[in-house]
Amino acid sequence: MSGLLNWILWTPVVGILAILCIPSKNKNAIRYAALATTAVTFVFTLLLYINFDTSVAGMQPDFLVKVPWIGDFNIFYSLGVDGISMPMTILTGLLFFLCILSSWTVDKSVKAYFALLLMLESTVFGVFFALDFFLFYVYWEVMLLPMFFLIGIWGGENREYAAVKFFLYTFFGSIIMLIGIIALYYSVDGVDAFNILAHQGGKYIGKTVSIFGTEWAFNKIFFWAMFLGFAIKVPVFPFHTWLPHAHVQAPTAVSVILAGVLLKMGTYGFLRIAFPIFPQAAVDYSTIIAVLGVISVLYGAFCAMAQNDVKKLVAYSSVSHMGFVMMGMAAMTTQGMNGAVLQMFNHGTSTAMMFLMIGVIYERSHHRWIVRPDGTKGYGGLAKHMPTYTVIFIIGMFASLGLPGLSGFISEALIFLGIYERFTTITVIAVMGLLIGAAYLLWMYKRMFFGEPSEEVLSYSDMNIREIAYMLPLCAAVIIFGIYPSPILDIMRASVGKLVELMAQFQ
Amino acid sequence: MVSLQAYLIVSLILLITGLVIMISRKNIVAILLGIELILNSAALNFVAYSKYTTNNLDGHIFSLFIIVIAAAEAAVGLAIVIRFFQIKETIHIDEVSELREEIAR
Amino acid sequence: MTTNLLANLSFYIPEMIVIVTMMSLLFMETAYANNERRRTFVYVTGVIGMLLCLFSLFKNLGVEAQGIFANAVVVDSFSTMMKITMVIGTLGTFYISHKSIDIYDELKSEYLIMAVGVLIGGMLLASSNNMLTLYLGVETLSILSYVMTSLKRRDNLSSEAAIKYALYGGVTAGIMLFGMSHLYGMFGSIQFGPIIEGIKGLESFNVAAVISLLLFFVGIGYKIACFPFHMWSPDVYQGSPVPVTAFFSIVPKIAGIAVVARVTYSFFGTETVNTHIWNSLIALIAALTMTVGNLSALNQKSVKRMLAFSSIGHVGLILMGVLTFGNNGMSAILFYTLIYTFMTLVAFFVTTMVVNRTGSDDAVYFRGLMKTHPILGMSFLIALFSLAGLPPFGGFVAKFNIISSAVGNGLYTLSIVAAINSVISLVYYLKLARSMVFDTADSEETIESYSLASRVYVIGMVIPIIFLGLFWNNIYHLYSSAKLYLN
Amino acid sequence: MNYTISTIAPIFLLPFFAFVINCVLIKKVPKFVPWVSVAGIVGSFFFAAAIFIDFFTVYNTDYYIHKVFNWIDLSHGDNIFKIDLGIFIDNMTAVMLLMVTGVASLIHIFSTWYMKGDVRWERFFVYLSLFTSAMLGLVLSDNLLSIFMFWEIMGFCSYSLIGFYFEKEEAGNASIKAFMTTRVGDVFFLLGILAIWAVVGSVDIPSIYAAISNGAFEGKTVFGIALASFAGFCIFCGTIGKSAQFPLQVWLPDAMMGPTPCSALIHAATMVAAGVYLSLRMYPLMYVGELNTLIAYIGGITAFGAATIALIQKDLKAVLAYSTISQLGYMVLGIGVGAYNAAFMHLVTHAIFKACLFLSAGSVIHSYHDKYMPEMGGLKNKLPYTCIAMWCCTLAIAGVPVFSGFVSKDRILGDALYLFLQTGEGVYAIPTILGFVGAFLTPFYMFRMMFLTFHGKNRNKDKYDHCHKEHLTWNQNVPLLILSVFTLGFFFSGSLTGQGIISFAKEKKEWFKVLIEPPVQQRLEKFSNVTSQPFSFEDTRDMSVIPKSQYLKQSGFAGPGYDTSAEEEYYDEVHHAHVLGAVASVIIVALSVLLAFAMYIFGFISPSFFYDKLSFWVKALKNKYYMDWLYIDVLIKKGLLKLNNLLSWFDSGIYDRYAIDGWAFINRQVFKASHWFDRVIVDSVAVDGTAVGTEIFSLVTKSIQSGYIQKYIIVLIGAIVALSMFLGF
Repeated sequence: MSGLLNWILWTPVVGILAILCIPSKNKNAIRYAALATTAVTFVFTLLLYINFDTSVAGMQPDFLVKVPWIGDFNIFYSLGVDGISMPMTILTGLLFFLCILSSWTVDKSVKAYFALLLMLESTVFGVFFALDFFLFYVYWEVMLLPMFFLIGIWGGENREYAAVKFFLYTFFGSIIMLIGIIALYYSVDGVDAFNILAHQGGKYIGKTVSIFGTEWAFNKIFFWAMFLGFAIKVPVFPFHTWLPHAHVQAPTAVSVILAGVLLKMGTYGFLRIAFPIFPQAAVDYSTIIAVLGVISVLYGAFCAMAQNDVKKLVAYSSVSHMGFVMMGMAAMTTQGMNGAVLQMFNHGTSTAMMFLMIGVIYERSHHRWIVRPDGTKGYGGLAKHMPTYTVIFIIGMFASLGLPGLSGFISEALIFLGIYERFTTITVIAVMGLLIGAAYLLWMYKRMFFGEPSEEVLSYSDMNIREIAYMLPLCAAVIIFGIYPSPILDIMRASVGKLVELMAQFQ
Repeated sequence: MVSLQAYLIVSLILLITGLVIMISRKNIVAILLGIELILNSAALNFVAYSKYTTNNLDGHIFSLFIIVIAAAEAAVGLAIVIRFFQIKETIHIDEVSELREEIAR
Repeated sequence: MTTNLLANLSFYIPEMIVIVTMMSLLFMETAYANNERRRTFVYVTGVIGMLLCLFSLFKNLGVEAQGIFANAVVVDSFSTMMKITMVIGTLGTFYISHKSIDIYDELKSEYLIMAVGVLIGGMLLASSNNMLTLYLGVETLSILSYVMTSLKRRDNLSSEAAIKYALYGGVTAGIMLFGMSHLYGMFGSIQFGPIIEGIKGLESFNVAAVISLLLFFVGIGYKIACFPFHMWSPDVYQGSPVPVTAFFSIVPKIAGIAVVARVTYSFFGTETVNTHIWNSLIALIAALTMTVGNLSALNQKSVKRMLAFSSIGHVGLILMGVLTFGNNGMSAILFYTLIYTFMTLVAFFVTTMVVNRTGSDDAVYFRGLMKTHPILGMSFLIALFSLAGLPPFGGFVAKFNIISSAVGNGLYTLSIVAAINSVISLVYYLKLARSMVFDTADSEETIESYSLASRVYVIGMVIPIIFLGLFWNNIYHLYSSAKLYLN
Repeated sequence: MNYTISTIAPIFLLPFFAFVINCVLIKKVPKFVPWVSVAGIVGSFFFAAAIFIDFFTVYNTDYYIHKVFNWIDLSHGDNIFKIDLGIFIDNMTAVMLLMVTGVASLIHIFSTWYMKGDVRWERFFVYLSLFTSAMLGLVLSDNLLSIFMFWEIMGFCSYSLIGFYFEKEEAGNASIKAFMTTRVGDVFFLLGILAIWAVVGSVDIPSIYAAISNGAFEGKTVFGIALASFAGFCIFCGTIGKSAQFPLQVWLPDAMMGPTPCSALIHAATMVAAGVYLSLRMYPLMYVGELNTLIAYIGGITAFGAATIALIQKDLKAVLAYSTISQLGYMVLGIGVGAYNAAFMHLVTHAIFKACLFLSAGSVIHSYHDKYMPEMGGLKNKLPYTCIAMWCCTLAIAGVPVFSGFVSKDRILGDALYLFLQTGEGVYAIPTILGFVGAFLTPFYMFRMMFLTFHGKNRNKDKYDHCHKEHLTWNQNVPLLILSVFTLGFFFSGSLTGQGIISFAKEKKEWFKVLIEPPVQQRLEKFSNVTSQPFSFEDTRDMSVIPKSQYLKQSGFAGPGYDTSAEEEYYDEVHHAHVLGAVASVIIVALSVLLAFAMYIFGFISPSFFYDKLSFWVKALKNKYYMDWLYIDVLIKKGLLKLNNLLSWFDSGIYDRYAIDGWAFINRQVFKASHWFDRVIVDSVAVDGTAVGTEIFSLVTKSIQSGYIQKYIIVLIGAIVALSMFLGF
């Protein structure tokens, strides 16, 4: 069992090698190889879940991997999984598996496409497993390359701009983060210098550094350095402008991964690195974080309401939903933190559903206009013509709208329960975000699905077996975890509780 | 008895003259001569210093080397100038301005 | 005395080998008729010489640091490692020159001669312990470089670049000499040792000494093309033939860096009254060099020019390492130079290929390279990302080492500047990568001079980039064990 | 009877299973779908009946069941966080369960006739089952959180059923309008839950009661308001939204776009009543928060305003919709004036007769193929049974004695009157007056509707001829007749008039009054040491019938230390006020019925007379007091959408593009602001070259790299001088 993380991490790489061996004529073979790889990886993640010991707070001792890598720098190839990264792991395994299915119709240089997807999967797992700062950073950066090409080659008409913008934004954030990492490296000596866990617990209070000739508190300044790196990834309000471009231009599978997994890496970074290492600063600035969160909630919702491109609408809606996660983390209470992690998972499933459904309709109509620039309706009457599509779309939509009984509600409720006592005003404002959230989704739904179908719409075929096949698991997840979230909550409970206790010491 | 300062002042004058020549003259050969002046100012310094302050031969040796290398450099420089002349039929320094920054717009 | 000198010769074998190689190449040039056989023979000789030199350099690694030839020259592992990098670079450019059409066939052997000559100068410079040897090294480097620049005879740009180079080099050399002369006058010797003693002896801040040191620095700064003294380099790089550009951006720079590091560290390594001012000077120059280099590279049409500016940016980074030479800085510099060599070789090889096809190095001709020549495009891509400092490539590790040594010494400001600069640099690298991968090629036909050997070469150059990006422990360990001779 | 999973869960689970099974069946064998739904709801009706009988026989107001299971447990170490869900059954719940399951069963049966052959009629039953299960879950559930969840699910079903004919544009609009308007209330409801959680630490009803009786709410404030008021108000906002009170009543009339049975079930009988039910549950909180005046006013305004609008409606269902709003207003008024018992009774009676009214309207519309009353008339010959059923309900809603509406509504009015007389404060005058005026209007518009529909002579010949004569069909008009039976008063009051003239069931007089006991302060003490039990728990409480002697006349069981003499005189006053109110309302009803006869049967006065006299007023009524215009055109179109467009323009147009476009001066400004610097470089250079960074630095490089070697040398010398300066000083 101890090698399970390695298996999860390296199976996609093996898959890449296999795919590179297949001649590029033989497209189906490549597709099946990719599918098999992701399937195996997903099975491994499920094994991990089965063998997960929910009573352990912090890293699971059975799965720790620690191999010296760069001895002179005390850099280790050290992996571990705990209750915070476990849900993300399952999510990643599942979403990649479904994305391979969903991108069956990709026909442009198939070989490179699937190889890059698998590379992306491996790097994402690496980010979630890495317990060594250097390793974490390497995976964090390497992840940019496949994204760059996936968006830039297989994307929409304005893809290059989006790809470059995404790349530069994230790179800027992470290079600042790198300085923080190195500063941490020099503030601890010995073999633990790059060990993420060894830095936790607020060791750096009272330490100062001089930058631009003035003295700064170590934990504050480097909290902000980390904050920048992660906040750009989330993205929190002022750093969000890359997101609409990237989502709109990216191919379906990639936007699913982007929204479903990559955004979570930002918040994961907060929970794994920024908060435990600089708890004092995190507590001091929690108000700012919460305010940024609520701004993202409302700002994203308002912007989403004005969009005529349905994919852009969903993109802004994920800005809004990640704002809830930020609020939940800022609450620093048991229910708030748990709610945040649960929201990370639930947003992953629900928004993935939305993007996949948009991809389905895009394959038929080759446009994404709710209302075309010339004012005519892009769709309309889908509900009458495509019943199956409609039903699944409704599930996804109401899940991301936060309808009780579907997954979105519980996490949001927990977040609100958590944050109410600390930031009442912010809560009151943020609750209004729910209202707007319902508004734009229902309005979009009405404009797309109600009314009499036009001839163009009548030419579409309803979802085929493959599409239904990759939607069903997500529907199941959304409904089951909406009614009974404990399977996810139980694995995260102990670890998040530990984090909350740590934060509580500094309040 | 000439003092060290005199030598230094002369060499400084030489240096500045060389620089001024390099900046002002438009003929490449003249500019090469300016370089020679600069080098000679340095050589003069070496010799002067080794005569007055430091009682060793390093300065003399150094100045010898300077002379030799200045010759070599002048030879190469003139060769390049000739090459340039063969192509452009001019040795006016402002013709040497095709390689420059152009802004991509 | 003589016996001592002869004994010292045993440490000087690498340089001897290079000199011998140069001589033999010269003889072949004159002796044989100008034909294909001769050219291959010349190349073989050159390569053999370089390999022998490498071998003997590796043998020299073990030698403990000491000054030879009456302390005029030192052998220490630092300079030896720098020399190894230089020789590798020279070897790499051999193949580029063999492929390039910028070097006319009848002049290829001349290119070799010049290159090896410059290498001699570089090695002398890297291990010079004496203002005279330093000057000799710089001049050997420079004079031959002027000739190399004008090697493309029938091209006016080439000779124009040569003129600029010559004039600029001349004036900087003169200024350096002027500074040297005053140092000599102040401290009474041209040996570094007494000068260092003198500087340590200064009990107060001494303007004259510092300014003459600055003048002294001008000569080297112009060689490594750091900020105020960099104006020549874009023009010269653009004007000169591609292999020469590649060579310039490797060997003279590395030699210059070696000597800057040596001077800075051995003069100001220990805390004296003048240390702070000098370090702040270097820091200022480093920051400005990075910023100006990268920002100027942002919108260049000519790829050679763009790479010139980017190399200026890299020099700025390396100067950060020079500042922190004492702890980790040295190893960081060594690592950076090595990786930098490989990346530059790959980049310039691809540029050569493109120039061979189109006769121009304009960025538009790189469009769709990924589709027409996958291996070439992929290698160039890796080189670019590595230059930008992205994991898992060597460039990232190099940059990481530099920044980490800077942060380790509390140079946060400088490292933030470096970080922002690496973002800026990513911008123009990405522009090239993007046009290479996403755009469609103008012409589908492959480059005729793009042979199997070229594939082998470029892959062979890319492998170290990746390998050193992943498993850099041993080489880093070796580098961190390097010693610098302090007299 | 012992309450375990097996006895309680089916009530909620049978319809839910029906829903799940239908989801599967609908693809394969659609024709079974309706019968599965009917089976589910009828089954749960029997379980509900069992519970009701149990409670009725136990006949003890202290008797309640509260069993929970753990839903979410996030406890780690010292900080404990648990969410328990469960059931809470007391007398009110039992009555509610019986009512909901009964009405719903009849409506399901009716729908099998009404929806047959309609588009997607199987899907209708899927929604119906989901809705029913949600409603029952809401009634059963013991805490506000699960109430909120079922509440939202009901909202979703209502949304889907209003938009059932989504080919029609206005159906889509109506569905969104309904969902969003109620969601406004729901958001506040959620806030209320949060506020209560912050105080109580959980939101299940017994704990809240306990907290209130322990005075946990005292002295706590939010935004300077007393926390109890804040929480109570937020939860009451939920009621406002859900049961269409002023100012959020706008959605209910449009909700009539849905099929008629769903209007009957959702928008008349159960879902809108759920709002009132919630307020009844939170009655103590409302009083601790001193919200009763506000509630009374909102109820009165709604009751009156909706009644006025109903006067001029031409659409059969619209009249019923407005009358629903108005009747809900009466219930809320009842809560406001403290007529807890009467309000709940009105909830139940109204549910029954309004459901029947809607079903009858559905029967009329379905057989007449039109819903506009001006097109109708004289239908009593064609649809006799429907006519009878509808007349019973009309009399009931009109508040004619002997019928249930009289009993419940009269009690509300009586209590309002009593409150006014007793306190003598003017504040209570206005709601009371509004209530009585509404009581005058109600019979008028109902009779008008009946006359226009069934009496007089027909006004559309061919439609009349096409309409077939109605036969007694088990799933068309039998449900109506069954419902209409229960519009008789004594089922609820034990007497036909509710004034205790005739008493039955020797010692259990007025079971409704006795069982439903207002949870006022001193009666909450029984919750003060509340312990929630797991489902496996055997409860061994004494379930023996409490003898009559321990009961007081007015209301229920006397708690310990409860002053009996005070109770007595209170009772006398109340009785006095009630007799007064009863007489007044009888007179009022008589008057308005006469007016209706005069206008629509004998034609003494023509309606156009009023139209001309009150033209301005009529215009206002036609536009529903301009509230739709205010909300849709002003607030949303002019306000919200404008704001959104502005923001998104800002986001993509300024915030993102300023850097990208090469506008020189903006770029310079941005460039000055250092913290924008990197973004500028990033964004700008991302698109080829047109950028600040490059602009500015290309200027620099251009000036330096001029190509003239002499300039280079000048720069060199300058640099050397500058650096020497730097070094020297």
